[in-house]
Amino acid sequence: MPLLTPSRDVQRPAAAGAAAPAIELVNVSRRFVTPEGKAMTALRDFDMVVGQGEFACVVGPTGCGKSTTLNLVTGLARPSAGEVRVMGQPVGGVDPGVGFVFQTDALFPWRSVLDNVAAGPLYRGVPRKEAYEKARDWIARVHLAKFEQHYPHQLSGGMRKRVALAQTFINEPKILLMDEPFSALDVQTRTLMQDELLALWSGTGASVVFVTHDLEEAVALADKVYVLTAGPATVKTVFNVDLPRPRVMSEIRYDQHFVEVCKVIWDALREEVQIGQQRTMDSGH
Amino acid sequence: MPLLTPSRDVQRPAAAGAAAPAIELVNVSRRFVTPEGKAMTALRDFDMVVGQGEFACVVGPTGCGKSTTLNLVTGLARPSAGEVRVMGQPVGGVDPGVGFVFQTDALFPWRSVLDNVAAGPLYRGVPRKEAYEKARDWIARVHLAKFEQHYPHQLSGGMRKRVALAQTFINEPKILLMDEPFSALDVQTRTLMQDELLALWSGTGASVVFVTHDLEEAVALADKVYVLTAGPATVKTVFNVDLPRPRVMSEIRYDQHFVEVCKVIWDALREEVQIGQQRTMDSGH
Amino acid sequence: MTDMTMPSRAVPSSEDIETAARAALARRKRLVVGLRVGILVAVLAGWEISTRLEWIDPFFFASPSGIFSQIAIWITDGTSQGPLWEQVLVTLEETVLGFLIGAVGGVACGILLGRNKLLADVFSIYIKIANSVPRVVLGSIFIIAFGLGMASKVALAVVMVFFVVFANAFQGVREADRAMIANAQILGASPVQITRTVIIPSAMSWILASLHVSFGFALVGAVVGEFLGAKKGIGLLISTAQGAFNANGVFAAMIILAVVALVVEFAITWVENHLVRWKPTPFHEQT
Amino acid sequence: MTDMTMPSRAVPSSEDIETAARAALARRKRLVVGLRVGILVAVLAGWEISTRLEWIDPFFFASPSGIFSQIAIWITDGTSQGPLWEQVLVTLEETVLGFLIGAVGGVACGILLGRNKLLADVFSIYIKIANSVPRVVLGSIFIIAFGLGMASKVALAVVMVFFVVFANAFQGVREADRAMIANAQILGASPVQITRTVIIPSAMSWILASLHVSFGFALVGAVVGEFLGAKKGIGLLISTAQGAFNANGVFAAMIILAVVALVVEFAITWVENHLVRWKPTPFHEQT
Amino acid sequence: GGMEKQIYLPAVLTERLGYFKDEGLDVELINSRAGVEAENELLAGAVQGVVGFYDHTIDLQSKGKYIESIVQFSQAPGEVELVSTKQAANTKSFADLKGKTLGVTGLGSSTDFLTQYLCQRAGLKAGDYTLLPVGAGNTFVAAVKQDQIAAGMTTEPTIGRMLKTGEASILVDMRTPEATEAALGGPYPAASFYVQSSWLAKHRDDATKLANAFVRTLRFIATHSAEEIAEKMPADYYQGDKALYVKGLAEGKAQFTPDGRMPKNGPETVLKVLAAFNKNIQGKPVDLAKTYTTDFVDASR
Ligand SMILES: Nc1ncnc2c1ncn2[C@@H]1O[C@H](COP(=O)(O)OP(=O)(O)OP(=O)(O)O)[C@@H](O)[C@H]1O
Ligand SMILES: Nc1ncnc2c1ncn2[C@@H]1O[C@H](COP(=O)(O)OP(=O)(O)OP(=O)(O)O)[C@@H](O)[C@H]1O
Ligand SMILES: [Mg+2]
Ligand SMILES: [Mg+2]
Repeated sequence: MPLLTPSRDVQRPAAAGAAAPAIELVNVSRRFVTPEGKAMTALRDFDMVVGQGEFACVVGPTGCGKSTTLNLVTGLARPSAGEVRVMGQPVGGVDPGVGFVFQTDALFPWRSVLDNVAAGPLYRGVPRKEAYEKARDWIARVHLAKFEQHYPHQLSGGMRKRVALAQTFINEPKILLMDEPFSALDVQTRTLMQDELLALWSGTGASVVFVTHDLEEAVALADKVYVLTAGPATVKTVFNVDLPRPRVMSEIRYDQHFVEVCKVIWDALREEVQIGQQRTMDSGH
Repeated sequence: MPLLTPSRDVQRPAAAGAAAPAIELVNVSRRFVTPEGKAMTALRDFDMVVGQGEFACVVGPTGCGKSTTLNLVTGLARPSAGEVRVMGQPVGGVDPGVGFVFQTDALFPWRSVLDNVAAGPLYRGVPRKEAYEKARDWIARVHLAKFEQHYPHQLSGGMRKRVALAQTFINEPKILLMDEPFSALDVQTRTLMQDELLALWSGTGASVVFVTHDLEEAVALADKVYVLTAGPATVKTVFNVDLPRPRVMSEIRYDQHFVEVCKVIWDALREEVQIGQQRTMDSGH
Repeated sequence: MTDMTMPSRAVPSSEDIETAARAALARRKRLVVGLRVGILVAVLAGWEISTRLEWIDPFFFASPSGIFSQIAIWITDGTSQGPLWEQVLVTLEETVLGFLIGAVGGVACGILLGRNKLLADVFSIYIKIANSVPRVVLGSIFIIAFGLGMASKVALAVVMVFFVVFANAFQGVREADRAMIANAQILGASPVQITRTVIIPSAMSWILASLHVSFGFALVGAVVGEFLGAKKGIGLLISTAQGAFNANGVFAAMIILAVVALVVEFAITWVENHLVRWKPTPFHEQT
Repeated sequence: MTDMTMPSRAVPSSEDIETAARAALARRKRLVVGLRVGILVAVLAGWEISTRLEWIDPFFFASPSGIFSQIAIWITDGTSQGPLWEQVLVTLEETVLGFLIGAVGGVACGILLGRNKLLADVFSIYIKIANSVPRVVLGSIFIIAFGLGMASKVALAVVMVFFVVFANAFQGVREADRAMIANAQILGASPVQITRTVIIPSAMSWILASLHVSFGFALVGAVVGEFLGAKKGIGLLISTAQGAFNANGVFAAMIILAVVALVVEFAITWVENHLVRWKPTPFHEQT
Repeated sequence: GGMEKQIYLPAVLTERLGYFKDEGLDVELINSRAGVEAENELLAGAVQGVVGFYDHTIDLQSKGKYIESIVQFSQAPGEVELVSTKQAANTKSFADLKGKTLGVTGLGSSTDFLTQYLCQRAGLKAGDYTLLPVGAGNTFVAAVKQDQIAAGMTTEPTIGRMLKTGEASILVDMRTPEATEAALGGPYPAASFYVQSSWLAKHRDDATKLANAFVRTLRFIATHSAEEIAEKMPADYYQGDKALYVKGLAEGKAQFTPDGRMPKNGPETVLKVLAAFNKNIQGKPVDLAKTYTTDFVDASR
C-alpha cells in the first residue's frame, strides 16, 4: 500500500534555522484546574511537528484537546510543561505570522462584514483604500458580496463562519490554524471553500493545522493526519497521505485511492474508537 | 423505486383538531430590513406540514433560511405574511411543548453543566431533587458525567453542544426543533447521539424538525426530507424516506437501500445545486 | 434596524409592510407621549390641589401656579442677578465643562486601569478612598484651591462625574469578550489598536450608561459649587430663593435645571443611537 | 478558577505546579501591597514636607502629623459630640440603610423598566428629571418632610445611590443576551423566572459595578445630610471642624470616612468574587 | 450658621453648664448649616426652638409665619466688616468701598442686609458696589487672599484669624452695643432664641424653663472672664487655636445681653435695616410686638 504510511512520529526537533519546522510541540502537557479543585490533564506528552508548507489535519473525539493544542500554538495559552516552537522560536506571545479561525464565533459584532474582513490589513498598517479593496475581494470569494454592509447578527451561522474565514485568509498567514472551519457549511459551499483553501495554501506555501471531525475531509486535504486519543490527548497515530496534488475536492471523493486511504485509516482506528467509546460509556453511566 | 416518492407537498392545512398536523407553515414569508434600508426576503411562499410523530429533516444551502424557519415555529419571530400553526393553533408566543436546540451557543454561562441541564425541569416546576436526578441521568447519556460541575467556558465546543442537547431532551418536548445539533461532534459521538435521538423520538412520539447540512444524516434519520432553494427559501422538493424502522445509525450507512436513496436525492438535487452555486458566484464576483 | 413583521393572510408588498410598521410606530409614540403628559398633568394637578386645600404647605413645598408665575417673572423681568438665560448659560457652561473633563478622565482612567491589572490593583484602592470624600467638603477645598470663579464649580462637577464614569468604564473593559480580544490580537492588532477597536466598542454601552446618569451629577456638582459661593448661576438663584424663604423660587430653579438636563439627555441619546446601531433587537421587542 | 501553566522542560507534578502558582500569587501580592504602601508613604511625606516648608498652607490643607494627632485625640478623649465610635456608627447606620434601600430600589426599578419597554419610555424621562435635582436642595426638602432624625439622612443617601444603581441595572437588563433569554423561554421559564435566572445574573456585573461606586455615594449622602442638621455623626464632626478653622479635624474626619468606605468595599468585593466565580479569566491575564 | 460659632455660644454653654437639666429639661442641640434651614425645621415642627438671628422673625411674619423671640442673646450682631490689608490704606470708611466687591455669607442673609444698609448710610447707591456670597470660614479667608473681595462681613472666629495673620483689618466693628449704635443708629438685636407662636401658646411652662436656663447662662457670661467661659466649651470648638478663641471671646463678650431682654429700640432698628433692602418686607405691615416677648425673661429669677 504505497499511498499510506502509518508511522509514529518521533522526530526530535531540529535546531532553529532556515529549515526549522513551522510548528513543533515537544512533550507538551496542559493541565486545567477543575471546579472541584483537582488538576485535569487535557494534553499529555504531546508531540507534533508540522514542516514548512505542510498541511496537517487533526482528528479526534470531541473534548479530547484539539482546540487546546491550537491555542498553545497561537500563544494565547501556555503549556503546563514541555515546549511549543513556531518557526524554531519558542512561543512567547501572539505571533503576527499566525492566522487562526476560531471554533466559536469571534467576529466583532459592532463592525459590518466589510469592516470585519478589513480589520486584519488595517491592523497591519495597510492603507485604507487598499485594505478595503482586498476585503471586498475576499468577501466575494466567500460569496457574501451582497452582505457587505450586514452586521454579524444579521447573518446565518454559516455566513458568519465564512466571514471568519475571509478575515483570516486576507492576512495570508504563514501559519494557518483552523478549528473546524467548515462544519457549519453545506456540502457545496464546503467544497468551494476547501478548494479556495487549497489554492491559498499552494499559492503561499503556508503551513496549515486543520482540526476537523470529518475523516474524509481530513484525508482529502492533508499531507498528514494526526489521530488523537480520547481522555488526555496524545498522538495515537500519524498517517501520511500522499494522494497526488493538486487535488480537486468535488472529484477526489470518487477517486479509488482516496476511498482506500479512508478505509485503511478507519480500520486502523476502529479499535481505538471502541476503546474510547467504551471508556466514555463507563464513566458516563 | 418504491422507497422514495419525490412529491411536491401541496396539502392544504387541515382544520384544527385531534388530527391536526404538529406543525404547519402556510404560505409564509419573512422579510428583513437590510442595513441599506431595503427589504430582503428570507422566506417566500413557504409551505411545510409536519404530522404528529413525524421526523422531518431540512437541508439547504447556507444562509437560505433554515434557522429563520425554526424561529418562526418557536414563536420567537413572527412571519411577515402567511400563517404558522403548531398543533392546529396559530403561534402566538413561545409554546411550552416546543424544544429547540439552537444553532449557536445559548447555554447559561453562570450555571454549571448540572444546573444548565436541570433548568428546564426546574422552570416547569419539577421538585428540585427529581429535577437534579433527571439532569444527572441526561448528563450521563451525553457522556459528560465527569463534567457536571464544569462551567460552559470550561468545556470544548462539542461538549457544550451535548449539554445543549441534554438541556432540550430532558423536557421531552412534543415538538423538537434542532438546528444543526450534531455538526460539532465527531463521527462516533454523533452516531451515539443520533441513536439517542431516535430512541427518544420513538419513545415519546414527538414531532421533529431537524436542520442539517449532511444529506446522509438527513436520510438516515428522517421520514421526510425538505430540500430548500437558495436565495429566498422556498421548498424545492419534499422526499419521503421509507427506510424501515427501527434504524441503527452505525449500520444504516452500509445498507444498500440507504445508499440508493441518497444517490437519488443527490441526482435530483445536482441541477439545483449548480443553479444555486452559479447564482452565488455571479452575485459574488 | 428592526425586523418588520405583520400577521396577515394576504401577501403584502414591501410598501404595505413599511407603511404598517410606520403606523404602528406612530401609534406607539402617541401612546407614550400621551401617558407622559397624563402623568405630568396628574402630578401637577394633585400638587396644586393639595396646596390649595392646605394638605401640604406651599410655604415649604411651593405650588405649581406659584412656580409658574415665578418662572414667568424671571423670564420677563430677569432675576436679581441678571437675565435668566445668563444664569442658565453660566451653569450650563460649568456643567458641560465639568462633564466633559470628568467623562474623558473617567473613561481614560477606566480603560487604563481596566487594561492593566497591576495598575488596577495598586490604584483602585485610592480611587475608592477619593470616592468616599463628601463633595460638599471638597467644594470648600476647591474654592480655596481654585478660587471663587468658574474653576471650582467645574472641579466639583468633575469629581461628581469622574467616579461613576470610571467605575463603568473600568468594568466595561474587564467585561470585553476574551475571544474577541484574542481574535484581534491574532489578526495583528497592537495593544493600542485592541483598546481602540475592541475594548472601547465593547465597553461603549457601559460608558454610555454612565454618561446618562452622570450628566445629572455634573449639573448637581456645578449647582452645589454655586451654592458655596458664586456671582451668577442657577445655584445662586436657588440659594438666594432659599435665603428669602421663597419656595416657589427654589422649585422654579430646579425645574429650569430639569429642562437643561433633559435637553442634554436627548443629545446623549441621539449620540448613543448612532453608536449602537449594530445591536440586535431583543426577540421579545420585535413587533 | 484559573488556569495553571508553567513553562519548563521537566514534566512537573501537579503539586509542583500548584506550589509554583501559589508562590507566583504571593509574589504578586507582595508587589501590589508594596507599591500601595509606597505610594501612600510618598504622598504623606510629600504633604508633610510641603506643609513644613510652607509650600502649602496647613491652615487650609492640614498636615499628616496634625491629622494623625487629631485622630489620636478623638480616639482617646472622644469628640465634642461623644466618643468617636459612636459618630462612626451613626453615620455608618445611615449610610448602610440608605445604601440598601437605594440599591434595592435602583435594581428593582432598573429591572422593571428594563424588562418593560412601555414603562421605560414613559418613566425614564421622570427619572432623568429627578436625577438633575441638586442633592443639597433635596437635603433641605427631606429635612422638612422627614424631620431631623435619621430618616432625612437615609433619604439623602438613598437618592445618591438610586440613580447610579438604576442606570446600570437598567442597561444591564437591556444588554442581556437575547439568545439566552430565548433559550430560557423555550425551556419553559415564565417571565419572572427569566428575570430571576437570566436577566439578573447577566446584569449582575453591571449592578455590582454600580454598587462599588455607590457605596461611596451613600456615604456622601449621609454626611451631607448630617451637615445640614444633625446631633451626631461624622458629617457634624466635619462641619464643626470647618467652623472652628480646624483643617486637621476636617481631614481627619475624611480619613475616617475613607476607612469606613474601604471596609465596606472589601465586603462588596468579597460578595462579588463569590457571585462571579463562573467567569473565564481573560487570556492575557492567564499566567 | 454652625453651633460652634461664637455668636451662638450661649446655647452650647447652657448645655455644658447643665442648666437645662437643672430646669428639668431634656434638650437636644441640633446643628444646622444655615439659619434658613433651622427656621424651616422650626416651622415644620421638627424642632421646638431655634437659636438664630432676630431679623428672621420679621422676615417670616411677612410670609404669614409667626415666630417669637423669647430670650435675646445679643444686642449687637457680632459681625465685623473686615477690609483686606491691601485695600486698608485707602479705605477709611464705607464710602471708600465704592466700585469694590464686598463679601457676604449669602444673598438674603443678615450680612447681606447689614452690608447694604451700611453702604446706604455711607451714601453709596445700589450700583456702586457688588455683593459676592462667599460663605464663612475658610472660603471667606480664601476669597480675601485671592482678592475676590475687597472687604467682607463675617463673625468670629474668622475675624480673629484674619486679624492675627494680618490679612485684613477692621473697618466697622459691630461686636459691642456702642459700636453698633454708632454704625447702625441703634442697637441691633441679633442672636436670639425663638419659638413658633402657636407652640408658645400651648407650652408656656417649657418656655419659662428654657428662658430661665438661658438667662442664667447670660448672667454667667456677664460675670466670668473669657478664659473661664472657654474652659467650659467643647475642645473641638477651639482645636485650631485656643488663644485666638479666647481673644475673640474677650473682644466679643460685650455683644451678649446680661439678662436676655430685648434692647430698647432694637426691633425698630432691625426693621429699618430690613425694610430698606428686603423685598419680602417692603410694603407690608409688620407688627413688631408679635416678634418678641420679654414675659419670660422678666419672670425669671
Ligand atoms: N478553562 C478550562 N478549565 C477546565 N477545563 C478546560 C478548560 N478549557 C478546556 N478544558 C477541558 O479540556 C479538554 C479539551 O478541550 P478542547 O476544547 O481542547 O477539546 P476539543 O478537542 O477542541 O473538542 P471539540 O472537538 O469538542 O471542540 C476538555 O475536556 C475541556 O473540558
Ligand atoms: N436580523 C436580520 N436582519 C437581516 N437579515 C437577516 C437577519 N437574520 C437573518 N437574516 C438573513 O436571513 C437569511 C437566512 O438566515 P438563516 O439564519 O435562516 O439561514 P440558515 O439557512 O440557517 O443558514 P445556515 O445554514 O448558515 O445556518 C440570511 O441571508 C440572513 O442574512
Ligand atoms: Mg474544539
Ligand atoms: Mg442557521
